[in-house]
Amino acid sequence: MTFTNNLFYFLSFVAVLSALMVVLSKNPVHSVLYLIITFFAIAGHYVLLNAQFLAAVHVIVYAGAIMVLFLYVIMLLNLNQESEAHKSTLMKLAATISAGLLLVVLIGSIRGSEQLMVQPQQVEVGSVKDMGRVLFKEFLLPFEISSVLLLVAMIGAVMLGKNEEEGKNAS
Amino acid sequence: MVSTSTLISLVPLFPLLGFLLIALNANRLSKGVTAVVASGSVLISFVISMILFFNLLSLAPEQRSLQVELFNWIATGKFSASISFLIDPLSSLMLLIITGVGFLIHVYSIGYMHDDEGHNRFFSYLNLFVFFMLLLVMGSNYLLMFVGWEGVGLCSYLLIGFWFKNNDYTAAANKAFIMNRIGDLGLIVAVILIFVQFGSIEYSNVLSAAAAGGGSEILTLITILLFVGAMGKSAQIPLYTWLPDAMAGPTPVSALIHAATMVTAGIYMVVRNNILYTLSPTSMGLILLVGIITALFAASIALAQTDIKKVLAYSTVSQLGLMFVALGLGAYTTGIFHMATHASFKALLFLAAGSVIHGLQGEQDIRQMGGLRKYLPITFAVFVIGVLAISGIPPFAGFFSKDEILAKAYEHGMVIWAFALLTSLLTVFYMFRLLFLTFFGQPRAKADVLSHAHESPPSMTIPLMALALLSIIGGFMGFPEVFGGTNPLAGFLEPLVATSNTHLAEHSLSHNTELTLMAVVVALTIVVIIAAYIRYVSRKHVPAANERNVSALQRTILHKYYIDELYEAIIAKPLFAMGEFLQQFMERLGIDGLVNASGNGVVGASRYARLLQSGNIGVYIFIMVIGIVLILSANLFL
Amino acid sequence: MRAEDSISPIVPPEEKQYSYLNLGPTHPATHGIFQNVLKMDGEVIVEAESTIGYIHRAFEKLAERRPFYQITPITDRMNYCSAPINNIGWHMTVEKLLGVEIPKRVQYMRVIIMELARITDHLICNAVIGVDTGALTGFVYMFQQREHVYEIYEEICGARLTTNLGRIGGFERDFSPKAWAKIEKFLKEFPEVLKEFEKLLVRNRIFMDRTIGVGGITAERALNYGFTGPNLRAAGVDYDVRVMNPYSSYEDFNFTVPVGTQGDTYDRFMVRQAEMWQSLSIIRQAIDKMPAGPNHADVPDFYLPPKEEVYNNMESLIYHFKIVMGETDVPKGEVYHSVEGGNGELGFYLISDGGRTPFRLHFRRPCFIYYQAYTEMVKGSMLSDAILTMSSMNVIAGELDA
Amino acid sequence: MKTLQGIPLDYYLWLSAALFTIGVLGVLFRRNAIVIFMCIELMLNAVNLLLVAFSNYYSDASGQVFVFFIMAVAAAEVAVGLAILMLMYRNTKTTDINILNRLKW
Amino acid sequence: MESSKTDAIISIIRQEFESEIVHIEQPYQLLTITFKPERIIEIIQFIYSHSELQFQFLTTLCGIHYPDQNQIAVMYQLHNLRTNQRIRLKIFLSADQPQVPTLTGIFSAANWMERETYDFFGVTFIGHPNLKRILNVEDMIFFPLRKEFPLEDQTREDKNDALFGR
Amino acid sequence: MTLLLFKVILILAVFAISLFMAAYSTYAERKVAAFMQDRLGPDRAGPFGILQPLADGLKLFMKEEITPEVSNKFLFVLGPSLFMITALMTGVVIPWGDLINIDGINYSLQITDVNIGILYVFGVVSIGVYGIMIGGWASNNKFSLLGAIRASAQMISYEVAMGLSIIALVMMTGTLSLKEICEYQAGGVGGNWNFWNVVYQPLSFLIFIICAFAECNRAPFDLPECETELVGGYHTEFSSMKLGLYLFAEYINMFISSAIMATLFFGGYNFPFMHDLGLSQNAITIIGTGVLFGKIIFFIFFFMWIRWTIPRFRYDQLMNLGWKGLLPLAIGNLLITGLFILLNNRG
Amino acid sequence: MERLTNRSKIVSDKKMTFLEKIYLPAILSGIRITIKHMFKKHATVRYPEKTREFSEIYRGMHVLKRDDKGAERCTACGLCAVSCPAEAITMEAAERKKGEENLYREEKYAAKYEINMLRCIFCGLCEEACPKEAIFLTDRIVTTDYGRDSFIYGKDKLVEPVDARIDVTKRQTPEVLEFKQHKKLSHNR
Repeated sequence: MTFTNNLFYFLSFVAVLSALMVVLSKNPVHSVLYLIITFFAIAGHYVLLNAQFLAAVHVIVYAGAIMVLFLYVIMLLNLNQESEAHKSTLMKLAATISAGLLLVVLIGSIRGSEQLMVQPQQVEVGSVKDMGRVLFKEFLLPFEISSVLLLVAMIGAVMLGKNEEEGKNAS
Repeated sequence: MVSTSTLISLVPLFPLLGFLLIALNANRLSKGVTAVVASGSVLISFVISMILFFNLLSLAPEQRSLQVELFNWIATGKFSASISFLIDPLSSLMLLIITGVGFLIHVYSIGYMHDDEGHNRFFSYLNLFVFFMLLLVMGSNYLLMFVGWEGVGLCSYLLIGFWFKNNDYTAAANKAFIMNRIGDLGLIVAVILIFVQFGSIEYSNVLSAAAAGGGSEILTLITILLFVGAMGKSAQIPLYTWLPDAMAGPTPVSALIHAATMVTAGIYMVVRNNILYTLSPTSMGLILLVGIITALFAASIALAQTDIKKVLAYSTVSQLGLMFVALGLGAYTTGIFHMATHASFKALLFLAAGSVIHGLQGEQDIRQMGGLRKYLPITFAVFVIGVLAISGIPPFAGFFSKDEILAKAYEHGMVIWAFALLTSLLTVFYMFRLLFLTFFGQPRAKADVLSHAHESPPSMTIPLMALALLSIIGGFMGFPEVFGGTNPLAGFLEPLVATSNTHLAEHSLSHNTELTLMAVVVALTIVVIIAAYIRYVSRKHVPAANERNVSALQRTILHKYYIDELYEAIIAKPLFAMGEFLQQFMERLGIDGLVNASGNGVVGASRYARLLQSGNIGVYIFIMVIGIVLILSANLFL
Repeated sequence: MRAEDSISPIVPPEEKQYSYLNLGPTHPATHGIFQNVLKMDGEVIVEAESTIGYIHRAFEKLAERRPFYQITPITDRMNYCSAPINNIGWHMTVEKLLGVEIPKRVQYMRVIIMELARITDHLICNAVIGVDTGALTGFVYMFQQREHVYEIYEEICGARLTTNLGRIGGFERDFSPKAWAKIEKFLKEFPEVLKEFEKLLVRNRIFMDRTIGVGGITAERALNYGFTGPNLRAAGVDYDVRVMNPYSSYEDFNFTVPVGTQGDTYDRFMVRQAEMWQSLSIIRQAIDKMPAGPNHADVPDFYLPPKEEVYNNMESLIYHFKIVMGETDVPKGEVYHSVEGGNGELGFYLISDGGRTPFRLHFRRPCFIYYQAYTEMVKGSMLSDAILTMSSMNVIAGELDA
Repeated sequence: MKTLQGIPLDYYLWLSAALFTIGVLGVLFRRNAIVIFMCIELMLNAVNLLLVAFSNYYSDASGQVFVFFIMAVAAAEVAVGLAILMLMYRNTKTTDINILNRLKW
Repeated sequence: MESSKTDAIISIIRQEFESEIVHIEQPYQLLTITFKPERIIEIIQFIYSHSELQFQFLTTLCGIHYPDQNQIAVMYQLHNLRTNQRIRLKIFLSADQPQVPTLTGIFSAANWMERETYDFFGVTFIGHPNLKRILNVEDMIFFPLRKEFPLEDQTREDKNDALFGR
Repeated sequence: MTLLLFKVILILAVFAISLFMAAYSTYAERKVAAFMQDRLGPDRAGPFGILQPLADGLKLFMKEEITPEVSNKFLFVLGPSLFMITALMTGVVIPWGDLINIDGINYSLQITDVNIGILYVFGVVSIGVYGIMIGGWASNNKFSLLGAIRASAQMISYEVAMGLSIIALVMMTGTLSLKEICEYQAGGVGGNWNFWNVVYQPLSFLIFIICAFAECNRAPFDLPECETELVGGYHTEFSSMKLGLYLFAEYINMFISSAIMATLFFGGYNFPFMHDLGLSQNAITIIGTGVLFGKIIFFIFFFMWIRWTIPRFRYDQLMNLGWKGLLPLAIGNLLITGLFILLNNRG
Repeated sequence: MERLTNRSKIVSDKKMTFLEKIYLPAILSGIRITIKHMFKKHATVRYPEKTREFSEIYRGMHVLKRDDKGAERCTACGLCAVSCPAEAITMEAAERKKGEENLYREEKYAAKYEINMLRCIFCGLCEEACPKEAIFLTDRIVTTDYGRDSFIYGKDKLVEPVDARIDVTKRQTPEVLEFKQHKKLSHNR
């Protein structure tokens, strides 16, 4: 009981802190690295929630692919803190206030909910088998559609990334 | 050894593979390779079909129904459809016809299409057609049948418009397509109704449920709608006009699709659902009526046609009508029997006609033929066999099947019998007219065409001979009981129609009556043949080239009773007029006005609203967040 | 804030961001010291510029201060992969100036040495192409054989890399029996290793993919750029000094001129490979045909008298002194002599004013001339290709900078 | 896994609300398009976390399947988005989001 | 080289550029023609494209300093690979300000050769795309291969650098 | 002995063995290279030079630590550390042996049997990219950056084909757990005739081993560090033990991939006739572990063997091979496997 | 471009067969070769323990010879310095004094004789130039060192010790050796 709770607090602390650092650190590379830490904390939460498969996929997809892409782009563009212009203080203040407002409203809406315990289930919903069963039975159509989406995104990315001059030369 | 279930799934696979192989490599494959792949794939299917057929024969009659489910195709809510194949006597017979005749026609096409630039495309379409046709007959549910149904329609469209550079041909293709859609509409509505009514679209479920449930109005509605589909596909009045026009396609297509296989889909479908029909006498009556009218009507049109393929096309329509007569009479096996024999001799006739056309460099008008006996001896021989078969001269194939229909009609009543007999005699007349005009008498073709007239290559003549053989012996599969023994085909199909037979009143004709009928029919036939001989050979009558020289009746017939014009006047014109009206008033004033008004309004409003757009994304996001906060708080506090 | 104020300058697309990469002067792939500044778009080279001269030693100037026999060690240091060719080329130039008739035996011995040198030259180049594609092992196999050739040099002249081999008029001494034995051994062993090396690379798809179509140059451009040697032959022009202007009795030997088709890296590799086989056959022929005779021509003004004479005989001693001091007369004149070096036509343009040193000596260094095409050849290719192109052109920094 | 049990569901609600708000803050706060992009990812993950928590609570795998789809969509989004960013950088030499103020017409 | 061939070449060149020829000789069987410097590029272009000459391969190019005449010669050596004939062309320029048009328009190979000649002798090749020093450092102020910059005497003994001297 | 104590010991052992194997892989690499090239290799430190790894390690520790002025100090240290950590983390899910019986209690020679073991491996491997990327970027050197970019692109690309090739295997065995896959191949000849997976999935194995080469940045896929092009690639600027970490981690990766290959395709700790010898369980386990290490060592040798034989690819050719060659092949393999499973289940 | 000679032959074939396209056969044959080499004789020479056999005429470190009686042969004629293309030899001549006959063979000798080994290119021209059999190159190696100064070899390093003569007879031609056997020339030993 306490172990789980402690773990939860620790992971949450890490997640929130590094999420904040994502926003606040000046160097985009640091932002990326903090975000990766956040993702790891979230993956830890997944494991806590008995969703090991999802945790692994989360790490592979987010940390292994998406964030690498981010890092890749930042490296290619060679961005560092000097390159970012800062917003005016007024804008920053406004941003903070409105985000705070959002938080307040969210908390307000959550506050009413009762205390529900998350229990590790007898039925292992997080196992590969269960996931697969649900995914390929109930969600087959969305699954197929999302595969199409990925394909389209891939083509789109390639088209966008393609050098225009090359295209001209080819034609 | 591969299991039977695998074999079943292999049957449609090979034509599909053939299609994919050819279609994807159309520009790369040589003509020879394409031809071998296309025909080979169908041949393999044929061989497998044979194996399946004999497998089926080896089973006890009650067990002769193999179903193999490949995978679940659609599963949403209660609705589920699987890709699964059903092999029973009916579909296995159909398989044999499709793949067997199909294979022969493939081989024939090798010679016929050899010099065409679309050679590879043609074969890919043919293979695709065979695939869809197999799907149609093998599907174990209505949806799969519908897929096949649509697929063959598509292939038919593609093949009719094969020479798409000719506008008329494209128009014919369009016509066929649209006509078929009308029928398909009926079919799909019927399928939906079936699902609503029975909660399933599997044949097994539906048919057994229907048999158990008995007749009802909804069943009548379903069957009529199904029959609408059949009318479209099998070219029955009033949806028949596309078929003669479909002769625009290459001749092998006419033979395969528009004589032997696709047009019989309607027959197949009705027989497949025979229980439903048996349970709704109204529909049976409708079928009978439509069938007999179509048969007579088309036969009369055929009398005056001068295009060799058109004659055959109307003949097909007429024969299909006859088959529906049989079905309307509840004689399902008879219908199938006639369908099978018809498939062989009509394919033969078409292909022979194609051979003639091939030999005369594309000439189709029989007024420009005559005396071709000497030039095309093999074609002549097989054509004669075909004509004898369709005319019902014993012991050729047509004799047995036609006679069976006539006998059934006689059981039912003299009127039907009389009409059927009339149709059959008309058939004899126009077929012999065709034969005499084409092959007898003096050559009327232009000298230069004639000088090049030649017998077709072996790849064309060998399939002809094979089909001729079938036309000769094909009738014996339905050898009537009158001559002793049992009817093997009827026995084979028995499990299929057993339930229906229990519902149908048992007629039986005494052997004597039957024999007498046969004698009468044969005698009349011979009389008609002699008449035709006198008219076209002795008197050397040739249809006039000029319309003014013919009688009004003849002219009417020649113009197919002005049916096309009638359709044009009563359907197309009003439709166009209504479209014009809607375009003028509703569209321009009503809808456009509304749309434009809203557009103008937005433009006017946005002239001011756009000032909000600073173009600064940060600001947008900011506003968005504020919006979210507002919405959430509204949710929270209100 | 008005929107118009914040409209940013849009960078014109032609000013894309390129990065610059310094390939050299000390990069593992620049075998020697020279620099290429590559303007890169990602991994693709947009433009290149070569800077050379890092080991320029002013040989042409030095030569104007050296007696003729002292120029031989200078030539050693041009194409140090095939130093004997340079040495002998220089000797033949002087002999041409002097109009000396060289005995057949000396000519044949020179052929043997020069072909051995060509083998080492090509061997290094091809082995290094292997290294630059990542296949190190073939390189080591080949280098063992280079070692054997160097041992042969050592038996003949006492040195291995910068040989200072031979003298004006012939050789300082006859080949020892040990040298002959080593040559025979090499002729026996080398073909096996060469075959093995070919098996490792020649039909390996990875290697073929890496080299085919890489750094190609057409025959026209190659000629315009003054290509000679294997690089020109790879482009399909069968220009070989040994065939076109035979020297040192090359006309006596039967060999073919291997050519390529597109002038790409693979062609260059294959041409060099084939030339090694041809060289082996030439050496074989030379040994078989080797005539008897003296190991030097009769040039008392340039070839040192035998030591025993010097120790004992005053006249010889005087000659000895005269030759060593470089005080012998040479004819005035202008002579150009070229030999087929490891990398192509190695020319010596010598103007003599009759003095003890050349008035002007110009080396036609094949590397220097064809390396300027490098920038053109790598344009649009990838970094890896640029490196392979460089190593397959066999740029020897010593010859490049002279 | 006996030790792991009993974290109240609303803890997760708080946590993901916090993460989400931080994401929003980042989007508002920063001008670097890439960082904004990352903050959007953060918001998506906040939602994912909540979905998994709910899924576990109701012992229904659907929630996890949604997370799966969100990941797929995120991957697609990142691929296209970063390609656009590259294009933007290529044309403007900056990733400052304010530079894109010509999108208004 | 057979004399008939050389004679043919000489006569073709004479026909076109009689007035430009200063001197013709054949040291060691290599046809050497000295021209006036003004139209040298034109001449090379001519013998490059003339159907019988076709000297389409630039073997080498170098400078020679003659301090006594205060002249710098530029030597072009061309080669017809098809007939295997070589020809050497020479021009003499004043050493004070040697200038000659560039050959890079005809031979890409001339690029570095001319740069080298510039580097060594200070010959300015007008129109050269990138005329700067190639082998020596760029801030060098003299042209090392001119004779007025002698190498140190080989036999001198005053220099006794512990590291590099002797 | 409690389970916890056993696990701790096991973890330490795996850690130590990984490091030991990596250290001796460097030695083996040099020896193998030398022998293949007719050389002798290191033979000065100790008999046959077997102390060479120690000497190397000592040298790396003693070397001057150079951090480039312009680089990002923290990231510069983080890069190699991360690479090393991820390399070591993979060993957790590999079954090093069967059950061992101590004092009547059975202990499994596997640190933890995660039921999604293969996914875990992939997850960890995908983190390894960061080590290279961060290190290469933080060096602030163009060659390093190029190397880092090549490495990350290459590793991500080949992970796809690798994953797909494994999925075929997973479909066949029906589990993601390495232990279960290993036990699936138990017995072998003489037992219940369950052959090694490589017999059933040769294509999958081929793709996997090629991808493993690419993931470990080994020749012919050693583009990120090819010295003739990029000087040293991503670790050009590293020196001292930071360089050591990179090199070490690479060898650990090699060791782990060999272990995974042995487990997935070559029966892991199983060996033929293992149950027919009549040995005690502990003996079988110990022999099995030995057999596993034999297989691993063979694969490590194979890695080296290939490296010293063939040339490397070019960047675009590598990508072509990955995306246009291996990926379709893997998908094809997947489909064929699926088809077989389908037919098998039906028949 | 047409062919210039009739001896040319195209040697590169860029078409790949299918087997070559699938990489594997070439790789297999490659690994066969490398594995074969694992069991071959190693070419390495374990240097400090074993040395490679030098040729008899190897051009290594110089030696200044003494004659049979132990007197230095060099007479400081300077030919070696003149012939040195690298200008590495420096010498100072001196007159032999009375009582030094056992030290120097001729009346003139080299008081200082230095070779800068960093400049020396071991071309062997000094050996050829020497009319007095005084300087020879040997198969000894000039050892490495840290400073540049130590590479200037003076007479202390160059002249052979009396008790440890360095044999150079292998470098000399048979004619020279035979000539030295002559009685009347015994002063030359």
